[in-house]
Amino acid sequence: MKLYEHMGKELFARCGIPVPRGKLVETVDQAGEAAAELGEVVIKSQVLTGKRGKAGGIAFVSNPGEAKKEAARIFDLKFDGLTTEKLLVEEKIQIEQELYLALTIDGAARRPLVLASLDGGMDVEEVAEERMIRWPVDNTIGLQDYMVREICRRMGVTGSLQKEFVKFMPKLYRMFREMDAELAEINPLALTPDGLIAADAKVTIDDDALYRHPQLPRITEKTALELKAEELDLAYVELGGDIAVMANGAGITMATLDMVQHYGGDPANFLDFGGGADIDKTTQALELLLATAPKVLLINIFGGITRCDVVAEAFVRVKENKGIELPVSFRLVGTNESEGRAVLEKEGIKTFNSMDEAVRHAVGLTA
Amino acid sequence: MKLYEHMGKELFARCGIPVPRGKLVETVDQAGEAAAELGEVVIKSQVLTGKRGKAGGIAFVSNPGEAKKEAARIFDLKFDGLTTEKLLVEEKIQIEQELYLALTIDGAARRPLVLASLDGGMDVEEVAEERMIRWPVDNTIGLQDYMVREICRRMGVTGSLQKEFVKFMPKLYRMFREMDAELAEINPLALTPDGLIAADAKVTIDDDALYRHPQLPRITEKTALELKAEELDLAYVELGGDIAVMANGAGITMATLDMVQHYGGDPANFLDFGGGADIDKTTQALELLLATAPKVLLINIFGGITRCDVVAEAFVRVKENKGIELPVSFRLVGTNESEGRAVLEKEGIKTFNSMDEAVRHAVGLTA
Amino acid sequence: MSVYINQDTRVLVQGITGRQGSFHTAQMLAYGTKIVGGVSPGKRGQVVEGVPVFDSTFEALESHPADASILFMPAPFAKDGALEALEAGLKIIVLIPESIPLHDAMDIMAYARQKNAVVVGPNTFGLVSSGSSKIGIMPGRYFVPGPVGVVSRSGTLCYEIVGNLTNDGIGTTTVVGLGGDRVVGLHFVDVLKKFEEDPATETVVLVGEIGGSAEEEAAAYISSSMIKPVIAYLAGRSAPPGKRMGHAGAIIERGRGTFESKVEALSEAGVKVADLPTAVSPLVKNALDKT
Amino acid sequence: MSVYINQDTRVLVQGITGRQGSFHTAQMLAYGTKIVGGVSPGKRGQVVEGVPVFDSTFEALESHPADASILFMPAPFAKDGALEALEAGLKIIVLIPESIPLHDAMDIMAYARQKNAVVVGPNTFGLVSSGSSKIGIMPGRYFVPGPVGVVSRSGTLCYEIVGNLTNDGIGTTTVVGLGGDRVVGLHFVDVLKKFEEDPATETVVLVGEIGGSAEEEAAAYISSSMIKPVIAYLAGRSAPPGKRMGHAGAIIERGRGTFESKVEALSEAGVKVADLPTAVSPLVKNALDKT
Repeated sequence: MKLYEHMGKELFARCGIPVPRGKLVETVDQAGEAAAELGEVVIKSQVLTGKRGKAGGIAFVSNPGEAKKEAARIFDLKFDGLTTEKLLVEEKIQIEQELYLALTIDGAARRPLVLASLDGGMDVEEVAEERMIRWPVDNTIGLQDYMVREICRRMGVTGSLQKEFVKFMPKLYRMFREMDAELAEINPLALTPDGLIAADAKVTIDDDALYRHPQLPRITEKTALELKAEELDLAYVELGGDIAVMANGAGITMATLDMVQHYGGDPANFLDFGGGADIDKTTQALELLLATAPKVLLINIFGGITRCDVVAEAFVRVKENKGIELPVSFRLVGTNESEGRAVLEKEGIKTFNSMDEAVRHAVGLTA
Repeated sequence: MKLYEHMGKELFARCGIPVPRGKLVETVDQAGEAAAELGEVVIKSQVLTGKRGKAGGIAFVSNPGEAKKEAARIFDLKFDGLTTEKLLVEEKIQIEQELYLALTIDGAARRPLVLASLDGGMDVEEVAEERMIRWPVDNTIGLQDYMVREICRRMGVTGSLQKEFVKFMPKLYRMFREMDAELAEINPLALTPDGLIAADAKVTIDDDALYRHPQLPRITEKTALELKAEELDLAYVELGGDIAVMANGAGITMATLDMVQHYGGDPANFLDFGGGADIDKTTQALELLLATAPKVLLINIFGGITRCDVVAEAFVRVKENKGIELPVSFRLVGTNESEGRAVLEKEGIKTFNSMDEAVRHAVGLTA
Repeated sequence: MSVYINQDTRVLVQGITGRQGSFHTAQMLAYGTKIVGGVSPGKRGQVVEGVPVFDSTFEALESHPADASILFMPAPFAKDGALEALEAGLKIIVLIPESIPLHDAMDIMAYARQKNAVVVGPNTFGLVSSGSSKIGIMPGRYFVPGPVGVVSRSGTLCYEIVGNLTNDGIGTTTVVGLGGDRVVGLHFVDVLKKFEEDPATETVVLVGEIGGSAEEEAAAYISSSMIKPVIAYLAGRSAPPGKRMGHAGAIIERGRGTFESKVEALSEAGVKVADLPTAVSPLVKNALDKT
Repeated sequence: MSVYINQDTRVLVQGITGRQGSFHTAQMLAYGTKIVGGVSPGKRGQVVEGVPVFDSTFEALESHPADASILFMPAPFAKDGALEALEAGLKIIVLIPESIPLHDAMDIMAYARQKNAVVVGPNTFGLVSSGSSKIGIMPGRYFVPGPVGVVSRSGTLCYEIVGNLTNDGIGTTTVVGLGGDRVVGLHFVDVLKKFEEDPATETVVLVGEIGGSAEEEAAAYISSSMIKPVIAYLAGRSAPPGKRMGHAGAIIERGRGTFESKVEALSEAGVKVADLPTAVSPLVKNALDKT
């Protein structure tokens, strides 16, 4: 779950990480009032996109009048289809240098990873490999001072700035660990006459750990249908084609989509209803797909922990209760396969043995 | 540093460990007032001894009048020479069973150690080995729930009491680690209708880690001279004999005392002035010893990190400034030995090569 | 020969009294897996599918020595269960649960490293020594002995491909599910090394997907150190670009992680990359015919 | 032969620019120790006694490979320095500082276990392979080659005893200071095992003291597994009983820890326990004459 900048900064502040003084506002007038209070300010759209700056979502102003004008302009902008609901109005800080600092998870090392560079700012992705220091942190001991000093040495940082980092980084690490963050990114990390200040905050919390953080607000970037799917604990993404696809397992669902495209079809969605779903969940997954009114329904089941008879019974239940009018291509093999086929055959529904056949059949049905 | 019961309980409470409601009082009248407020109470002398209960330092009373009487009685008691300066007046809790729980440091395992028993109370030291569960905690992962469950299984604890322990023990572990405790002992750990309550608290903080805990009060059990020695960062213990002993290193100081006794002498003290002491510290150590007015001074130096010339110069300095009238037996070998001897010989002071000779000479001087 | 497990591997089932735990205990026993005990706190004395249940792994091991453990508990309790199994001395831990918090997974992996233990998963179907022992939730009948080693990031897709092989009369030595999470215990390289060393494995199938850099690392290893032929299939060719993890994601991956980068890396390492899952089996047949 | 270290052991000095660090660097070099580099954050480029100084162990090791490190920093920084040395890959860490917090020491030992490294100390004089290399602060001239292995909890007392041996013409193979703290890396048993295996060591001297149970554990090991003769001296016969650590102290020690218990345990294990430190050397001479 991505957090808005102001929420990330709240978490930072709670861990003792310096952030600029600021106010969260929802209207143009409030933006003016905040500027009147804070003096020279920067106004920042609170949207969940990385390209906010380049898209004009950030403005520096020196008086309340300008603040209102710029706030109004930003409220009217679209960022990848997103609009601004809140603005963060912050005191302008005196930036001597823009650095980059992030903590994330290194899947290859199976450890927290520090990324640090003296070349922060808008184009950090372009920084040369040797100017971006990576340090996987041994999580049995956590981020120790020597690690910070060594990261600094590799960055070419010494003296008082190194001392600043020795104070700063362990706080970010603590926040990263305690909040179950997948990402805690500060870009730019501003070097000011008062030391290091987090001028921005990109924090992502691990969805699977949200239950441990009831105090966090719940934020979503999903469509209404995707939200419905989330409620049902289904992995669902809208894609825009006409063949609705339902499969069990992320890998095979992706492979099914790949195969649909391979044979010239156009998938309507990604829907992985997971392993071991019971009849209710399977029923709900089917109903959700039917509600999107696709041309063809492609079901690809290779039952492992998923039981074929449960899928078949769910299908029959939906057919009986709501009716299934559109053409269906149904592939069903694996655990309790014969029981599942028996259920479907009673209803006159044919199944395929092979994924290849089922996909080609589905694509054929759209022709 | 041992903490008084009420301080230990404060640390417990801060970590969410249940303790009885109570008041710390300094006078008989305050004890009466506390009893008036709390009802049936237990009055406990706040002294740093383990035998307080058996020595009459704990009283159960049911009204303010009794409370004052018992408070007065306890204020008059002596515990191994210690008197009571404060009383803890606590609500009487309904104890169904007295358990034992402690966290300490297992030198053999180099790990924190949980000690737990269903047989808590006054005679816990007598509990049979198999009734006292020991669990060294792997400190790279800390006290996990499964460890608590396993400790419970070995104690024979199941059901709701096990669930209580799963909540309780990790709090004690956290406090133990965060506060640099050498010991966090609860005896008795009271099982009450409201769950587990720490009815007592014996907490010892690692002296070497006190610098990390400036918020803790400083408590001492030392004599005035020992305190002075502590200020000078000397390891000093009064022993009561007439041969003042000064050596460098705890082991050799102990061995010197052993040898003094072996040859029929009576050491006045243990004084280890440590390794690598500079001239000022060595001077102060000598002055401290002379201030105790012993019959004989025995100095046993085997210089490693300690430099013989530094010790010799310190001796000469004290001799010149304050005078050293009593007979001295001086053994001096090791790092910069010849330089040290030269300094002493200029002052007409003879040194011994062997510890054995020096000790026998010192004992002879007391005859 | 066997990789990681064989017919003598003694297995504990943690969370044996749950719905999944008991179901798959029966399935594993039916396959031939040597399950020696089950663990379910508070359920000591119960018997599940003929398997005695204990309150803790420590208790189970007192009377029933074991080598491996498979965990079926809900995700919030998986870290506790995994650490318990590791401290108790088990050397192969199979983590079935999905949705284990990433920081928990990192803690588990760090402790496993300390204990020199192998963690399979989390979010895996487990692993199987075909015809001998399965520690996992895969449908047993597709896993018949043969000369092919299979390692996969995804579950059902792996069954699909192994099913095709089986239908074509090609069996497997060992099949390992790495698990679909961002932090997992085994990576492709670990398993490829085992396959390269295993005399019974003649050809290797690698089933990957987009995201991460495990396939690129596998390609580097194959290129430098493998002699046995490797056939790959990668899912996600048609997937829209995923939502980025700040700049850090891009910085870490540095262009790796895409379908194209993985196909290129593997192809350069001499791996035949199948277009469709159904194309894997013919490529394997080809490779086996040549050896 | 050598135990833990020999003349080829390459040593880093952490905290080399301090008073103690630079003094003992000179002393160790004079003894023959192969010191390859020093570490002192912020002091890169300095040279101490001819030894180049680096900002970190990592930096030092980039150009100056090493096997061991000796630490001279103040106690509050010792944990950081020790963990750094361990993560950088050094396998022998000698912790000179005293007053390291016990919880820091436990953290250091846990990480050392992970890294399969040996920690000597804290609060130790270090260790010396007599005539070849010393990593520590002991006065070099007493440590001359010979057939006796010495292991001690205390420092100066050990010099005393080794000094007596030297004066009597008896040299040492290796002398190890375990350190005087409650949590130390090496225990008697670890070093006794090495001495038992070391062909150059004919007789072993153990210098113990009251408190803890390390001597009793040593006695159990000697009784079950040692053939070489062991001579012991224990300090603290005349010490008043120490202040107790709650009931827990008594529960842990269960009667061990006293002078009498240690003497009894060692005597029963066949160890000759000397009455006085000066009595050790004659007993060693006796033992050597017999072998």
